[in-house]
Amino acid sequence: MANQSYLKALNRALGDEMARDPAVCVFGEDVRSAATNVTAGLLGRFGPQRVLDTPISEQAFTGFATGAALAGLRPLIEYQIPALLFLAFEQIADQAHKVSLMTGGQARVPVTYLVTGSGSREGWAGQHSDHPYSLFAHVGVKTVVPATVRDAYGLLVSAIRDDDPVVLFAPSGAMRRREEVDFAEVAPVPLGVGRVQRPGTQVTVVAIGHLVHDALAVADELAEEISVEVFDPRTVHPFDWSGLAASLERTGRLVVFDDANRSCGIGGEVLATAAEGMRLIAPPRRVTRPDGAVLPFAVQLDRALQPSREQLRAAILASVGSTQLAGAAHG
Amino acid sequence: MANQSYLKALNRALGDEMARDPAVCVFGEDVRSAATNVTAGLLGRFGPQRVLDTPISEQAFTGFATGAALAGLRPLIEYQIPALLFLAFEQIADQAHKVSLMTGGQARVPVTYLVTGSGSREGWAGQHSDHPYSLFAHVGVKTVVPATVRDAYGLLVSAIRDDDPVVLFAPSGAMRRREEVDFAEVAPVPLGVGRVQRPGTQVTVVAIGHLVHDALAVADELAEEISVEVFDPRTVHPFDWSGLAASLERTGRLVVFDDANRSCGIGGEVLATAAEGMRLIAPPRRVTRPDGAVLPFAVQLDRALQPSREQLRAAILASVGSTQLAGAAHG
Amino acid sequence: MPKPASAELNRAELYRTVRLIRRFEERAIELVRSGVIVGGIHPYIGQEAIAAGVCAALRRDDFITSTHRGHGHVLAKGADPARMLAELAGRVTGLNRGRGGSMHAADFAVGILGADAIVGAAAPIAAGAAWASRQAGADRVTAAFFGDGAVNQGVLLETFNLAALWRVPVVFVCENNGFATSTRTGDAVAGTIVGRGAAFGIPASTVDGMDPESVHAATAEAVARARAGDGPSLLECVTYRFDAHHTFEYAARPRYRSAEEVAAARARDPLDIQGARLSEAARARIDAEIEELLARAVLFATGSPHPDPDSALDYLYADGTRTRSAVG
Amino acid sequence: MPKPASAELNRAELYRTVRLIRRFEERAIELVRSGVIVGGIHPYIGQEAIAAGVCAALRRDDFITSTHRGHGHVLAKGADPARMLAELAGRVTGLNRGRGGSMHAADFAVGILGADAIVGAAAPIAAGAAWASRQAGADRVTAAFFGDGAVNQGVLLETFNLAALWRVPVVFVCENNGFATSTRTGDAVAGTIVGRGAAFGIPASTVDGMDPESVHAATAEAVARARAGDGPSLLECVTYRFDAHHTFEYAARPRYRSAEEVAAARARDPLDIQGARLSEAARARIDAEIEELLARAVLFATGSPHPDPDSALDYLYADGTRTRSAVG
Ligand SMILES: Cc1ncc(C[n+]2csc(CCOP(=O)(O)OP(=O)(O)O)c2C)c(N)n1
Ligand SMILES: Cc1ncc(C[n+]2csc(CCOP(=O)(O)OP(=O)(O)O)c2C)c(N)n1
Ligand SMILES: [Mg+2]
Ligand SMILES: [Mg+2]
Repeated sequence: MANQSYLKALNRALGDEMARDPAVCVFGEDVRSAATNVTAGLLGRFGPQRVLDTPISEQAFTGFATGAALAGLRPLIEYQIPALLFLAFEQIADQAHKVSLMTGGQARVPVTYLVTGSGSREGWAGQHSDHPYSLFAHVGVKTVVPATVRDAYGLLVSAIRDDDPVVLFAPSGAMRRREEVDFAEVAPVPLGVGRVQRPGTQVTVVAIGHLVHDALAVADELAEEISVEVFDPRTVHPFDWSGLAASLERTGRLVVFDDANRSCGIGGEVLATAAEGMRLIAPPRRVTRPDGAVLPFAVQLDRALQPSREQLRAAILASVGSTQLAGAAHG
Repeated sequence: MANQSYLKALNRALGDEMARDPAVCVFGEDVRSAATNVTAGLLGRFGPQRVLDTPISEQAFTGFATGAALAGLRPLIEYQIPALLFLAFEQIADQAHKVSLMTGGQARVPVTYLVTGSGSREGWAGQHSDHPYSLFAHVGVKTVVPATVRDAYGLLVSAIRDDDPVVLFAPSGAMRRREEVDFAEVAPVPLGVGRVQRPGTQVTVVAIGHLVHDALAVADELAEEISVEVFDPRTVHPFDWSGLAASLERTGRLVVFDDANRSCGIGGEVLATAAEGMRLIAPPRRVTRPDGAVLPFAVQLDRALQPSREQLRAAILASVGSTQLAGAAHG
Repeated sequence: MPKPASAELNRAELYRTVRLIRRFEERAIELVRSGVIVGGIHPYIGQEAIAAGVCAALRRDDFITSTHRGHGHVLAKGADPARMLAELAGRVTGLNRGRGGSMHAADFAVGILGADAIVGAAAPIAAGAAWASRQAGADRVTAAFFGDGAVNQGVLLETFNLAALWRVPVVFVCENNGFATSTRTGDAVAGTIVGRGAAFGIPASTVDGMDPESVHAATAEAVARARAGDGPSLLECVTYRFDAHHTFEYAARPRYRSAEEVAAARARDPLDIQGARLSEAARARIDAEIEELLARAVLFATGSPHPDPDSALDYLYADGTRTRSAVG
Repeated sequence: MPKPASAELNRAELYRTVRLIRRFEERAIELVRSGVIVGGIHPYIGQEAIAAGVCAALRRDDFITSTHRGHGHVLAKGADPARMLAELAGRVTGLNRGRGGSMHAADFAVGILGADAIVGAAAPIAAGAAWASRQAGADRVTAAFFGDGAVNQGVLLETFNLAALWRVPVVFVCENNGFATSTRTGDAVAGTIVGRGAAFGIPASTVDGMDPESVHAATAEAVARARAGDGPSLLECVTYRFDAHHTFEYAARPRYRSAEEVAAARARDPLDIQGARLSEAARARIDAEIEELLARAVLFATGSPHPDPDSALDYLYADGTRTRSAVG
């Protein structure tokens, strides 16, 4: 066991998979110098034929990876900013995602799209702060958002081994996390399987990515008054609906904590699906970014538009409708 | 009053706005020859300086329109295929949409993005059949999907006059509709205001775009047994939440009919928002495309993945929980 | 430039391919008119020399990517015309099991990675497949077909840069047929098409796209260069679209070009250019053979079953992942 | 080429701008270190001659678009250094009211349409604004700044084509500072940068980006051509980034270039090149004036209020549309 960072987990998972499978290669900007550190050491270990610095041509190198996959490789592409996925959106959503069905199953596109640092980076302003995982869930691209160091390792391994395109969002808010972990003992985390990070009986908080940790902190704060279960879906598409249903069977109350724009986000999808047919004894709630939010530069404004622990706390209390609510409101 | 088509409504609205406001200009592929007929006659009336055939460069001409708007014009861009929005996604979601907030209100981007023929076009296969309006609702771009000939006219006029970027989806499924209408008497339809297309008391069907007409047909079929209200939001972002709440006050039951992928679609958003705080006496339901759907080429498969009247009928019956349900199930 | 095993055989072969494509398109248009093919097609008529000449210079294991106007490429690369026609008719026996249709035919067994409906979008895919082939130690070459309209698409120009930087064994084949739908090439392209390749250091040349043998010769050179590890080439094949942009034009009667202009272009028909190089008898033999082959293809296609609606989500995910269907 | 009203004045003005930018960046870096500026900056140090030379050839009502490394452009075009610094510090008195920050400064009052954090993305916006200005009958010119990395972005190349086709009055200013982050220009660009402009028929030339007067002269020519209706130009200004790609590098100590290489490049410093053209006294007078101006700017910025969190959604929609906030 050693104390490892989330960033190291990604770096280690990528290195382990490259060592295990010669078909795995890496494309991206500054991956040789490892500007983001995700690819640190890979050039030396695997050489320039498997670690390629690309020109600033997101559309072309994203399509290039699709072609390389059709010819038998398993490329991973690193994007330095979530907004870069917008440049490559046609190549991912309209090309890579559609190949398997439209060729009648003749071809597969095992490409991993790794976004290093999604969501707000304080001081980087609106074009560096998007959290667009729900866009990929809507079009149907497999999408994972690891919250923990272990899952960052286990999910990246599974993403690389998956035979379909997979987007992995590594939230800036999780990147600096550290855990005691021995990567050699971490099993791949299957896509589509969530995890109860904290068992509880009164309310289920579904938290996405880095917010899992804030949810756990709030659950601890409230432990005296309320028993909160924290469910981490880990994959936003395909979603672990049975895992969610099982949790709601226990609690009957739902609050989603999602650092993305409100309308048509995964938070709304979780509420909708629960409302359609899962056990709910109180109206479900969500804490998200506002509709259509653009994060302003100034730290005070940037934070004001991200879901907060206070908002989660209030939503949990309101959901449980406990007397603490009045207390919280007045005190 | 004359019998007019949906396509003519778009053509007329655009022509009327160009005549009214010299700042309005049109960019797109084959807009001079009017390949889609939306721009028929405009070159002759307004000349080549206001009707520009573009090279096949979606990213550049989308950004070009943003710049023209910053300098005082009101461009409309026609896209021949919904997937072309994916190519321009960064320029719309990350540039045009973010200008106003990020400049601290110094600038506005009055550009209209018109998609002629969204959703399935039988026989055009997976890359021509997307219905991605929910993606724009998520990022926060104003998005309208007119269902009727009148609304096609009234909403396009409002979109062009709006000071923010607006995407207008003209569904292939609505394009051939005809109505008795005198455009000179049609008032602009404000964005964000829905319309009850058919009043009812037992269940509210929220239908998007061309599906409004299928919903009305199903409501008529069921009229003997069930009183169905059909609510057409007309704008998917910003959504007319008070209009929906008012309808649910009457009916207490909700079924959404949405020709888009299920996860993180506007259908889910409507269910989520209703479940959070509107009157519901039965679990809400939705009829959508499957998760992550890609429409296959063969007509039988293409239709199989689009929401059907039969599915809507079953959902309404299930929602009302009427005895007809058993009847429908067995007969 | 490597000479074909037998010039004679090659001559007949080239004619045969041109003839096959021409008649295939004519039969397909009949099936569009009769409603067997839904959604229409983008006829390749007039451009056959390019598909024929390019693919004659490729090996069976070489790759191609195709376009919305792709029937000719797919037939020339060796796909079964009957299964191709079945695909256009949306049958389970089609190349893509009826999932792709006219704009998306793929046949990995003969190196056809697929046709793309988004202009320019297949170019990086072709380059990536070409690069990966070389990484695997194969001397396979990939040909990427696209139209004159695609040279204005950013992704294509980005791909030129990547291919040149990494000396990717890809041949970029631009079919300049004079129009992007109704827009003339000259109204959309500043500078020249070959100049866009040259700007990235890619050897680029203009070829008579109406003569199968000129196209074959130019392609053979480019292919040899790619196999030798000398990187990409760009061929601008100058041609003319004899028929509609898409069969929907038959109803629309567009005004973007005159009947005289079309008639003048038709004076140089690849079918006659190559046909004139064969004896009457040889030509007649091939024509008859193709009529029979296509007659069988039509019977095969029209006699094949339509897909089962319950299979609509098959292949959505390569690993068989099943997500939620329409009604929850 | 139009001569400036007074060469002397122009000399001093150019030096003044270079000095202003240099010292502004140095003060900004101090504020990054002290935490007043959150998120860091992309220092423009070493490239000042370009912003100074280009903007000296522009009128107040001309437009520019800028980049992630944009402080120099914004200052040279005439934005108030105090309000610029306040923007970097995220204050309500900033150019963008604290909504934009280092990578997004805009000041429409002096023709700064904004800086963009997405490489190449502002080029079509600049071209569109330039085109619209001409439609309105103005002889306004727009300058679009971008780095060497941007010439590999499809949208930039698409924009070259549009600008050339429609003879748009835009000057494309490529600052080739040798690197895109850690990637050398030569490892990312096949062919040449000027060759990419030339391919679209755009007059393109390479300029000494370390000499403000060379940059000014070349820009003046390009601007005159644009005003005369003769369309776009491309200037490749060859320069070198003296400092980090971004201040985060100070912690990372990158290995993509040697200290020797940087030292060698620093031998040609635009500050000295232009300074040597003035008398000691004139130079000292300007230096002192700028120290005082920046001291006031720092006081203004640090003394200005932070925005009210309740105003976070202000300006999201230009027409004041209010949508739902975080907790429903
Ligand atoms: C990126 C993109 N933009 C627009 C379209 C719509 N469209 C289909 S074919 C076509 C013209 C293509 O012209 P060209 O590349 O010359 O090929 P051709 O049709 O002449 O064979 C257009 C604009 C598209 N399919 N893809
Ligand atoms: C389209 C895009 N891809 C990647 C990035 C991440 N990034 C920020 S700056 C930069 C390097 C830009 O190099 P260049 O254009 O030469 O400008 P310079 O930083 O040298 O001034 C990169 C890759 C980005 N901002 N935009
Ligand atoms: Mg063409
Ligand atoms: Mg650079």
